[in-house]
Amino acid sequence: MSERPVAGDKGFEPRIVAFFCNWCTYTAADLAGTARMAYAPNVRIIRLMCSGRLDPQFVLAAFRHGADGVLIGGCHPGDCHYQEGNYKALRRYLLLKRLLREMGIEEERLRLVWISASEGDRVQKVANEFTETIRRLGPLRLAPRPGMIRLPAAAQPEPQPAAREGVLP
Amino acid sequence: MSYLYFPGCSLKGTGRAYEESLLAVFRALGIPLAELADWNCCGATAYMSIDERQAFALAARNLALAEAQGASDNGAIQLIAPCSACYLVLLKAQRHLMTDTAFRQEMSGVLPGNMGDPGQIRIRHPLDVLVHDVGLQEIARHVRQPLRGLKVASYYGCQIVRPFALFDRPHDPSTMDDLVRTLGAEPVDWPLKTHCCGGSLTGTMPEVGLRLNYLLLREAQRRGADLIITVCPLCQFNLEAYQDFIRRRYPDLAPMPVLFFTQLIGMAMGLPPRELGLQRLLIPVEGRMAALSKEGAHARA
Amino acid sequence: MRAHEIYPNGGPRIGVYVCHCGFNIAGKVNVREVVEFAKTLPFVVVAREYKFMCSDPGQEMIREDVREHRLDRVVVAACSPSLHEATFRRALEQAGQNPFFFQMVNIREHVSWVTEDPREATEKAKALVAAAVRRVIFHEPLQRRRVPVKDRVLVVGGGIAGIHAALTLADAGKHVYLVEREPTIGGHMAMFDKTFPTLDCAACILTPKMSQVAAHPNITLWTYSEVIQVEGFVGNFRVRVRRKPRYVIEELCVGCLQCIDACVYKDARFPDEFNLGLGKRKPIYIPFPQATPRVVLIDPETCIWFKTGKCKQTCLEACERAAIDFKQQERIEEIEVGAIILATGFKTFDARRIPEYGYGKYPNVYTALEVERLVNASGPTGGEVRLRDGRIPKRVGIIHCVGSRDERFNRYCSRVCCMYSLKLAHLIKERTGAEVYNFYIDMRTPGKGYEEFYDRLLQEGVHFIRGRVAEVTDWAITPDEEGKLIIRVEDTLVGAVRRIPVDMVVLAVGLEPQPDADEVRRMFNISCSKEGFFLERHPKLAPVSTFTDGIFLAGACQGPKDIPDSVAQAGAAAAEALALIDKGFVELEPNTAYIVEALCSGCKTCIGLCPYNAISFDEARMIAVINEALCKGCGTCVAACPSGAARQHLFEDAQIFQEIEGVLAYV
Amino acid sequence: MASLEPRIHYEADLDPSFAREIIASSGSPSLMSCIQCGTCSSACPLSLYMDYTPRRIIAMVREGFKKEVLRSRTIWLCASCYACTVECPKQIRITDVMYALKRYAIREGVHPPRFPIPVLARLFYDTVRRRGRLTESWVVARLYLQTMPLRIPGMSTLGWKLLRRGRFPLLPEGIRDRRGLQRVLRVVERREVAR
Repeated sequence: MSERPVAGDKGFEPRIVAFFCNWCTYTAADLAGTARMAYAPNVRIIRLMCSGRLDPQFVLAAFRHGADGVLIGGCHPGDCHYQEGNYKALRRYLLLKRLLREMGIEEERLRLVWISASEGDRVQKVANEFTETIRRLGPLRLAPRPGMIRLPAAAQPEPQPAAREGVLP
Repeated sequence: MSYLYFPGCSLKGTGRAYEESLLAVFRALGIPLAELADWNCCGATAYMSIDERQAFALAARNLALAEAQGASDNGAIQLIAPCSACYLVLLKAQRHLMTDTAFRQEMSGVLPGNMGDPGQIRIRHPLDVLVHDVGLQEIARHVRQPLRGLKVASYYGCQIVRPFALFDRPHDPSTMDDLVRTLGAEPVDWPLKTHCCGGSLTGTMPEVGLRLNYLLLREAQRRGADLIITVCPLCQFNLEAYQDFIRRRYPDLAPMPVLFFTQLIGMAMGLPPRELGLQRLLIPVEGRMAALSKEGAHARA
Repeated sequence: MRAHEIYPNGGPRIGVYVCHCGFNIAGKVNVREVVEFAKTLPFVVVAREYKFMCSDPGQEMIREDVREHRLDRVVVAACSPSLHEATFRRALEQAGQNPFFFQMVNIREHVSWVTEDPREATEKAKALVAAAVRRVIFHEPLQRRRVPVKDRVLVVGGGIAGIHAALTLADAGKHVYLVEREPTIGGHMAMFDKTFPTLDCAACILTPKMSQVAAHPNITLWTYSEVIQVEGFVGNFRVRVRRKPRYVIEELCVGCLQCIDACVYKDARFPDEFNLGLGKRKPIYIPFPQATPRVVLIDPETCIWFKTGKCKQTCLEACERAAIDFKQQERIEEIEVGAIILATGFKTFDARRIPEYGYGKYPNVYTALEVERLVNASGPTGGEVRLRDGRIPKRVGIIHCVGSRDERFNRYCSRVCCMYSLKLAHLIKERTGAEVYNFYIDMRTPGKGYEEFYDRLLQEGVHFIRGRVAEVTDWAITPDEEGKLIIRVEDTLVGAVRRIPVDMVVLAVGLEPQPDADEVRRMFNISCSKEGFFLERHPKLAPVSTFTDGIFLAGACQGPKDIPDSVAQAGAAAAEALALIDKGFVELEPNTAYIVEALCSGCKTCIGLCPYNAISFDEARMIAVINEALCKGCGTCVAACPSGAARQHLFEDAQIFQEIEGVLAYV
Repeated sequence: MASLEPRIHYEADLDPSFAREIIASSGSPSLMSCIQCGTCSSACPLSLYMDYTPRRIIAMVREGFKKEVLRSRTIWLCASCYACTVECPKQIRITDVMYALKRYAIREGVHPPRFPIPVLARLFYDTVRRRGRLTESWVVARLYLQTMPLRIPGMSTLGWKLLRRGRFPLLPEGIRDRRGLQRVLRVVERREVAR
């Protein structure tokens, strides 16, 4: 049983958008409901017919509009209702992770999970864990504006004083 | 591969023969064993009944020492614990350290060395090491005097197969039977392999403990065992030392030698009896062995 | 100023309806607050709450508002769309609106039932309503697709459930293909002697149905056959069936069994599968006398001809109809059906997994299924309960819940074991006069006449000891235990630990999914529940449907079931299949993908992605073309299209973007 | 006729928080899912000698029969062989529950007087705390002196035999870094008090 994360005295409350496949994870979330498995209310579920419908733009749009984390739920490998849409989702997910890294967004903010229709308890567990992860990461802040150069620490003989993290003219 | 060795208190006392035979067998097989420096009591059963967290702390100190001492060796640190109680408590404490992060942090400040990853230590029972690391084939290669005709009842007791059944089945374990066959002897099939000997109850509540041990010994006897081998100093002590007392209550019991499994291996390897601590047995085994070899000679003639 | 006031004529007119669902939603979510919030959302003309939106008055409320307020968009916040989306779409249709100007918000399963704090629940509900309102603005009128339905049905599995479903459909005039893996139909029921609680003879009630199947003009019976491939969708499944060679031509064999007598093996010497190895058979055999079809088969594993290539082939000479064919090959049949009923049954728990009970170690420990064969008049002992050494047991222990109600094996109760244990206790006592002990955790006898049967057994003097057995051992302590099996158990009602010596132990093994249930469910594109049985669409309201339209469940493949329940469910599955194919067509969700031709750059990215080959390339116009009849609506091509030319009805990018913004705009 | 009064259980005497405490201390929340099947009792090699079988102890803990449970012989007879734990169909860690009950009883001091098992535990605990290791011969000698002085003559032959075979060393064992060990134990102790 995963415990529901406790809100840090009404401090930061993560906003999480979840894209769930109609046939597995969405149904599992229904099952979690039927079984009254409470989980963090931060997760807002959007239904797709297949995780393969997940356009990478959806993820970027979610971050742009203020999501702190994005969850994708698809069928277990081999179980896709449409044969292999979940593999396509996996490919896009891996690409998106690299993209997010480039954009200065922690890649833990995006997570792909395989949850079958019978795994209501896993929806609960994943929702709680993911909310905790995002809570630890804090609100999404996009990377500092260009102009700052952070010199690689390893290349320097000794720790650099803050002043040397120079602003270019 | 080299191993660290955690003797535990009993192997320095009532179970001295266990230590002697274990070291002798490993030496003869050419496997180095280094005793864990300044080890302390594992925190076993009795301690656990007073204060579980302190018991875990005791075990944690041993794990920290092992990590410090074994750090030079590449790969996982292998820590051999021959006493079943030590083996179990060390495993239990290790799981506790791995799951309770608060406890781990608390410990890491005060323990010797720095407690890195407690999970990297592999706590092993010598039976597991001998059968699975060394291998029965290698042991067979060292057998000089096969124990032909000897019927051996293997007794596992409880704590090496329960609750963590890491190297054998908890209900019907078989590693020792395989080993017995390797040594040329014949394993006795009996249903009490893992029935408890009562632990310290034999001392504290004799009427209970003696009956438990009587039932074990009687069943081994009825199934034709010449001797019993054990993996635990407490089981060995209970089964062997109290036989006079048991016989006073249950006269149908004949003397039954109870050996450590390492003593039996040593005998088959032809190691000198003194090195195996055979002189420390209260019920000598030499008589049986002599009778056997006579029978064997007879059969050959 | 509200958004719809800015566009007095042009903007959409949205109605929002929030359901209390009794206390299910209203007990957690402040419905009034959600309604008030909805009223502030753009283009919302009317927002209301009601106790049960799905009820007639609730639907009427929507219909009236559509007419009165000229609503052209409706949002209902209630339960999961899988339950009532269709209901509300129909309501819209009845009010003269296009049913797809509708969006459902799941504030029960996804909010009130899974959120502890009422405040947080209310806020989450508001966010989801906001998202749906924004989404529904971008909805478009759509037409459902109508697809004709093949009026034939495939039934997989020829146990009592499959037999009953097949006969029901065949009697209704539909053609049925009944495919069974074993050489005969009948399943587990054919192995039983008597059935509880009436004690009527299993063969007497089953074999007439088996021969009806064989004789029915509307049933094509393929035994010794397996489904190997399933394609298509509701109404139009294409199925491939492998028919294994039995080395006997089914159409020629009349079941005279002279070939068996003639076999070069004079004695039956190979373990007989039907009798679970308790009896013997020859390499050429028939599983049991009433096997259906009554056709022999040859087991190549044991037949000398197959093993050595040298045999006098006396069977061949004995057959007057030349039905034996050593060169027979497997055949693949292809069929097209409109609906499929899965009735693949169960297997019993492997008692070896609990070594404490000594199955496989002590010869006098039996599984219940083996004892079914022992008490069966046509079984290996002719119905006499004899131990392997020929003795008749004087004391028998029946251990319940073997492999059931146990976190280490199966958590669930197997439902039938209490009752079949009672039956076996009765039969054993009747045949041998033995003292019979039942060891149970809880007696579960809910069913017509079941409790009365339990009472009968109590009256007969069968012992009932409440306690789960820890061990069966041959370790004798007292002289009366010598040579016996000793059952160690706590008699929990007396509060004493007992050692009960017996001659025979019967393990009441539980019911488990078939070992290949996972492969089967993949082939049919359905789901399994946690414990591995096939998952029904809804545990109460759609118990024989699956998440794949057109595929239905019957019998124990869906969960442990006794015979009455299996038959009832088979009837229900047959009715569902009949309702589907009798109509002649199905209406499909219009969620297909399409191409906006002006935007397509002809890059062909989408073409390889489609799992159904629904996309082709128009070389003349240099654009992709989607065949909507083949499209199943997964949207994979839409997500991949770099120019945004591929789109999906009901899941348009614009709609989903609005939904994203909606859930985030309000938190 | 003996008074019937002690046989009557008053609901008010029960401790409704007992189960919670034992679950926390044993780390076995599955205790609540016990279905009273009795596998633990029949797997237990010692249940024959117990006043309450392990199954009944679980039921009593769950219902708050604190006094009866802590005074029972059962918890002291548990030899920690884990047979119940591995066979429990609900995976209740019964052995750990028994440990938790022993600790509770020792803390509350409610075990039977001169009962050797808790005395042994205490001796064991004190010796290890002080010296870091246990010398069996010393602990056994003190145990008999404290709880079973009348049995000493009967045991002397065995003691002598063991002594002669070098299995009963007279020199007590100990570790070098006793300070360090005590530091470790004190940290845990402080935490306990802080709780």
